Amino acid sequence: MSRALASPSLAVQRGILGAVLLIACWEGTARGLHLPAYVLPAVSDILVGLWAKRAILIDAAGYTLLEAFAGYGLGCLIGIGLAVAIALVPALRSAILPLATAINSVPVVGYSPLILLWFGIGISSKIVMVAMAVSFTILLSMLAGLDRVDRRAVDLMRSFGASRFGVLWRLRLPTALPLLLAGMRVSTVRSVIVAIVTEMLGAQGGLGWVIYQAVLQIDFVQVWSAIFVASAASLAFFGLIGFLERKILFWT
Amino acid sequence: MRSAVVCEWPPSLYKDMPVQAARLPNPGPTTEAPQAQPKPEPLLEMRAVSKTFGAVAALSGLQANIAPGEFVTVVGPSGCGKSTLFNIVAGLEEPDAGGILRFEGKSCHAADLLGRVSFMPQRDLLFPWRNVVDNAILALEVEGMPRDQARAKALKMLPEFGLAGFQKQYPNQLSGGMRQRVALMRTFLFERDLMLLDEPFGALDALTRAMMQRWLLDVWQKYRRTILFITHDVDEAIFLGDRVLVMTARPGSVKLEQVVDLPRPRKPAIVTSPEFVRLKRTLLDAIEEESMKSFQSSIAQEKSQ
Amino acid sequence: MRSAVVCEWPPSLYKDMPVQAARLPNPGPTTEAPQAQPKPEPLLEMRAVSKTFGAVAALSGLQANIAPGEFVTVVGPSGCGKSTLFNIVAGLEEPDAGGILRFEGKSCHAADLLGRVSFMPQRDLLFPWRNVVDNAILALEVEGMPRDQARAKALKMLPEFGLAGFQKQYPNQLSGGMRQRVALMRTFLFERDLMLLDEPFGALDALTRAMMQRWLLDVWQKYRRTILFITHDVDEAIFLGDRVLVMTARPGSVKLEQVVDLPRPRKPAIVTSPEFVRLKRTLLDAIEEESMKSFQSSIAQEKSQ
Amino acid sequence: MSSPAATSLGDGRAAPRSITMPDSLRKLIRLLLGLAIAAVVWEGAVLLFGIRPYYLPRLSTILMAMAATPRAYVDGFLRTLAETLIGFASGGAFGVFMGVVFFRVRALREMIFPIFVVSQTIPVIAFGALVVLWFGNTLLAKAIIAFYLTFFPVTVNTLLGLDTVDPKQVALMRSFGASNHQLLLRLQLPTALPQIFVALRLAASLSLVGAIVGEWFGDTTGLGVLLLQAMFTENVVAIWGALLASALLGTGFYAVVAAVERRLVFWNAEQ
Amino acid sequence: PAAELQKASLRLKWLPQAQFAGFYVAAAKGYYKAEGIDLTINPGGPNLLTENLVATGADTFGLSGGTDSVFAARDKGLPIVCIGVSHQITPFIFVTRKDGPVKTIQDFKGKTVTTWFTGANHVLNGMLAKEGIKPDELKIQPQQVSVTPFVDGNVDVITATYYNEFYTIQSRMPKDSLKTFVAEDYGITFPRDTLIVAEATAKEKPELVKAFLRASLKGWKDAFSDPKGAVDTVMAAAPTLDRAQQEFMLTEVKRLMTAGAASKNGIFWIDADAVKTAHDFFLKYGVISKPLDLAAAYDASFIQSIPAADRLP
Ligand SMILES: Nc1ncnc2c1ncn2[C@@H]1O[C@H](COP(=O)(O)OP(=O)(O)OP(=O)(O)O)[C@@H](O)[C@H]1O
Ligand SMILES: Nc1ncnc2c1ncn2[C@@H]1O[C@H](COP(=O)(O)OP(=O)(O)OP(=O)(O)O)[C@@H](O)[C@H]1O
Ligand SMILES: [Mg+2]
Ligand SMILES: [Mg+2]
Repeated sequence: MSRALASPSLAVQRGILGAVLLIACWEGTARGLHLPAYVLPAVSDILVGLWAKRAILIDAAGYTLLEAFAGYGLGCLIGIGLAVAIALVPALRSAILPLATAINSVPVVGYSPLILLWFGIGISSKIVMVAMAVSFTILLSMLAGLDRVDRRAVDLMRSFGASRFGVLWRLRLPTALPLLLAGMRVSTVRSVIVAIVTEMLGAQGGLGWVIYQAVLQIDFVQVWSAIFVASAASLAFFGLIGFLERKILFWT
Repeated sequence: MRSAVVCEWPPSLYKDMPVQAARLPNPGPTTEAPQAQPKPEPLLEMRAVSKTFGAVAALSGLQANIAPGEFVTVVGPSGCGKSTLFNIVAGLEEPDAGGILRFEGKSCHAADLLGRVSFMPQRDLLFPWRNVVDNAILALEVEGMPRDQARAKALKMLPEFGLAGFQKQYPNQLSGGMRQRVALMRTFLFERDLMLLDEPFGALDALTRAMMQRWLLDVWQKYRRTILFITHDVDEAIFLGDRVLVMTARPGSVKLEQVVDLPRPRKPAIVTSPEFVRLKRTLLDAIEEESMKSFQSSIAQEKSQ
Repeated sequence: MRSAVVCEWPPSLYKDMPVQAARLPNPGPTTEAPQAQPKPEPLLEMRAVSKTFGAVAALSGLQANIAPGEFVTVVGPSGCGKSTLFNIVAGLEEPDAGGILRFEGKSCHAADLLGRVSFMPQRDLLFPWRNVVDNAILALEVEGMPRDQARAKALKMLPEFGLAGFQKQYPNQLSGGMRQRVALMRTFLFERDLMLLDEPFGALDALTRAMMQRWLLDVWQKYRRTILFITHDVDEAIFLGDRVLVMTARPGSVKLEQVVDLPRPRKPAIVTSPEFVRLKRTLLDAIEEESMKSFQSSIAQEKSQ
Repeated sequence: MSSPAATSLGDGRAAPRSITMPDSLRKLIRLLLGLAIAAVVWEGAVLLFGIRPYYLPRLSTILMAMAATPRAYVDGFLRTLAETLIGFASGGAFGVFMGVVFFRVRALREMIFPIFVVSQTIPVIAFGALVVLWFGNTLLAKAIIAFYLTFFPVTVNTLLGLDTVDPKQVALMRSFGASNHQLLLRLQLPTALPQIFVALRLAASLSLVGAIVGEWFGDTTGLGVLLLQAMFTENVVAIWGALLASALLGTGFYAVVAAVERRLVFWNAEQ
Repeated sequence: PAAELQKASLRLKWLPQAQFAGFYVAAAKGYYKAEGIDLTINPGGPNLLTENLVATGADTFGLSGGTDSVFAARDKGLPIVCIGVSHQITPFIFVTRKDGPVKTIQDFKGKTVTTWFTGANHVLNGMLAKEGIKPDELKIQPQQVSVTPFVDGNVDVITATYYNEFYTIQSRMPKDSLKTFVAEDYGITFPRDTLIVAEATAKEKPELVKAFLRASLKGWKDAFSDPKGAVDTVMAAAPTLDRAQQEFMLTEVKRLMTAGAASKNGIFWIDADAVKTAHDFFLKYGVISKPLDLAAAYDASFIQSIPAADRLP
């Protein structure tokens, strides 16, 4: 994905052209057919609305991103922790993996009723939901990364007299990094979306909450403004992790 | 600095002149021509070493002695257990019960050898996230030497390995031959009396390979470590070795021990000398007999799958 | 059936006896010893062929003729443009303006050669989702031959390629040597007068490689296609070729054309014969001169990066 | 090749022909045994630790509740399954198609692909209401949401897979005189197939998410409806019932896709 | 004959439950068909707005939030008309513990009160205003899907509907341990569960609207006279519901639908006074931006056209 995005300037120009065409079509349809706001507001109206409500939207985006970051961090810790535990104690694999797979086979949104009932509509339920959504992806990509290690490289380290931990630290963790970071990058967008979806089912703030309220107040310009902000926040988060990935993985 | 390096490397490959031992202090044992002197006590002794993986017998009753400072090359058909032998000597696998392993005169388990021989696997196995120096000092780090000290030590050795000025490069910026030299340097820095090199040049093209062979002899002649060297290439085995061990088809044991009585230092042109060709003939005959066996048994096996 | 195949393959590699042409009908031209007869009009003629990639001149003023039924081997330092030459002859790249290409007596563009020569790249490039037979008939399918017909044709050829009974296997179930034979069979089935083999045995270990060489000679002697064969290995070049072309360092052109006047069929032991060793010496000298050039220029380049 | 691999739910990634009957039977038995153990642990833990039914009801209670109204669960299951399948099939097909188009036409790829990326950052639920507005309360509306979640990973992976085609293999095919069409069918798509299936496995889960979320926008039947209803009547037993049903659907669908993958992408198994 | 049936849909405000029993009964018994309507009942859901779906023509009829949401929709220019009001009195109550610190509404000050921001908040604000309390004097929080925080004592006052949450609370706490605050005791009534149609429908298809009302009335009357049968009908649509809860719900809904003006004028009666009071209140507190034409927003002509005998429960 990042490779497709990071292309030379002609590609960027075409990308901008595509975006402009899309916006023009949208604006043209909305204005030309005189669509009411509750069907599809014009982009220009949305941008105006966005600017007018920027304070609220920025607050809400901050709230949602806080949930997403916290849940994302927690999910990464859990996923990495479990993967490392499995790497150090292989017997854990047959205990953890089937359980994790079973839990993951239910779509995350399916858990939202339970999580909301258990953790309330405050920030903690969002964090738990995001962590659940993220941790499994991270666990799998980290495990795949750790398992990808070349047996012969492990033997080489052992022949130098390295311990299991030494092999993990000097060899397996760096080997796992590319896959781990790819998993982390993919999880960013997911974490924001899960936070928003959970907010819509019950929350005290955040973009999902703003969208929910705006729907009830029949303010569709605000609904779309919030969607725009959510999309921008996801892209920024995605870009941030992608940037870190390129910094860390200088050797690939 | 930089252009100087280009002249320095390769130092004497094409000049066919003897290596000047005075150029650097020689830290290894100083035996000048081990095969000419009365044999000292073997550094490594193996007797009746066997190894079975499930139904597959990889080694069976292997016997061999390696003298200190000796350069022994091992050839044999594919799958005859050469790598298995190395894994045992490196301490990575235990031989089957009954096998006797003696290192530096003392009987020992294979696991006791972990960390006591320096082992270089077939592929270079450089870590892409470590630059040249940090790859070279990997073994020192595992031993617990502080990084600064290890780096300083490695930096001093770079020019000899044709890597001066490359210390900050990452493996993906190096050519195949250079990567192999970094891997060799990593093995040399892990200063153990016995070095195991498992087809170190197997992945190189024939010409780079020839250059690396001559350079290895050059370095070895200076440090005089004991080397056990696996190869598929008979020319390589003769060109490098004091002695060539030919292994039988699987289950592997030593079929033939051929002393290579060619004078050192050896010039590249030696490969067309009559003595070389005579040795090659002997070895080829032995190998072909064995590889024919293993080839037919592998076909029979593939068919029966 | 199955055990019979084990005996049939390899048919005569170690028996050092002439190939019995009577064993199978011979579909190729029947010239018995092309180098002994007066040379016919060349099948392929190249004159002043150059190729530049941006700033890199890969080939420069290359000139060569290939006679029908001839087995020509090409050696040269890495990166000298051997593969580029093949890409041009296979029709995949156009040479720079000014180069002259004549095929079967007619001047042509490189693109005209697409589908007219059978090309085998360095790696076997088998498609993992096709079994042995379906891989072998790939070119026939592209040509539009119905599958059944193509398969029937391929099945008949399997035993000769040492693949009888393996038609249903997938590439990941084959050894390196077998994969290479499937790739060769695919090339043979694409019946064109000129075959281009780009280091077909480069990825094989030395012993398997030796066996494949002898087997290839065997097959070639039966079908007598014209072969242009790239290799890094001088022994291979002499053992196989009627003529060896030594290329210069980049930009590549022909440095030396060495006729190999060893009698055919050639026995494995020939590699230690005095004439062979003499040819090898000549070629090694020429190659070393060139590879030294390209080696130094590549080091200079690496340093300047 | 003879024995159908579809019977095995285990993780055996071996080529289909190596799966013998007793092997798959053993896997099935192991699976059932695992499930039985999990059930006993669940039931036992609730009883032993006295977990409040509000947090975790006994498994038997849940199963009994499900058995009391089997039609609701069966109908919901089938309806959600239908939406999932339609979304998955259309998303998968569209995804592969767009992947090929983007691969062939670089300009289109550069113009539209970024928009695809951005579109995936929009939470579905935010415009679910719009989908109902535009497509009504139909099966189609839910399938469209499932489609929306599904196509993108497939496009990305198709593109990735097509990009990994070895130029040497392309050169080989061209040297045989192959046309673009032959190149695509005989080389490029087969090469991309393993990557495509990685995405399809992901898409199997995502299309189920899409179907369930889609049902939150005013529907009468479906597992999503059951979940929502249970949530707002605080019926924890019913929540677990719906969860178990969707777990069954999710795992089953995933297993089927994985089994098809093992059959079709057999060559990738041992690499 | 089927060919003459007119297709139409009713969008509910939530998922199937006894709150909508009358519509399900009418459909099940074929009352809509008898009136020439082929009616589809579409449930609602979170994040779905009935006003929106009716205004765009996605649905013909809607049972929407209440007077407050009708005002808001009209204020935003959505072309919808209310043709009947279901709950004549406020369905929300505020619940606290009898033995807790809250004895009167004045005690709300400084306490944690949870409520929904989907209409119930207006009721709370109205009650506070009548007592001269400013909203910022207490801790008002969005209310969870669950009543657990209240049961566990983490919340002092919780909002409930008579027919749903109040039941859940009662099932988890001793019945006589609760104290409730009712809006009507403070002189406030916010009628809820409004039946709406698009302006175009009201204008172009008045007969359809009347037919719909007639059939719905019959359904509701049947539901009230045979509650068990009505719950059966609802549970056929949503089998996983809890029967006892649904029966309780229907009892409460009956009380809400037949209270106030409806006791004299019948089900779905539009109480112009109550609407006016609510309108003035929303205007005062800025929920709507400008005075609305109430006659246009609430068209009682359809319900009035039906004979009183058919309307009375
Ligand atoms: N860990 C193992 N488990 C099972 N079989 C093994 C294992 N290691 C090696 N073998 C088998 O033992 C035999 C010898 O293998 P080994 O790698 O030592 O051969 P080799 O001589 O190094 O071959 P090559 O020249 O191809 O590198 C082979 O048949 C191999 O399949
Ligand atoms: N498509 C291309 N674009 C740019 N440079 C190219 C291209 N193809 C080849 N080259 C360059 O042309 C030179 C010759 O390449 P070529 O592959 O023909 O060498 P070669 O003799 O086959 O080498 P080797 O023995 O390593 O296979 C190299 O420097 C290579 O980098
Ligand atoms: Mg080996
Ligand atoms: Mg090449």
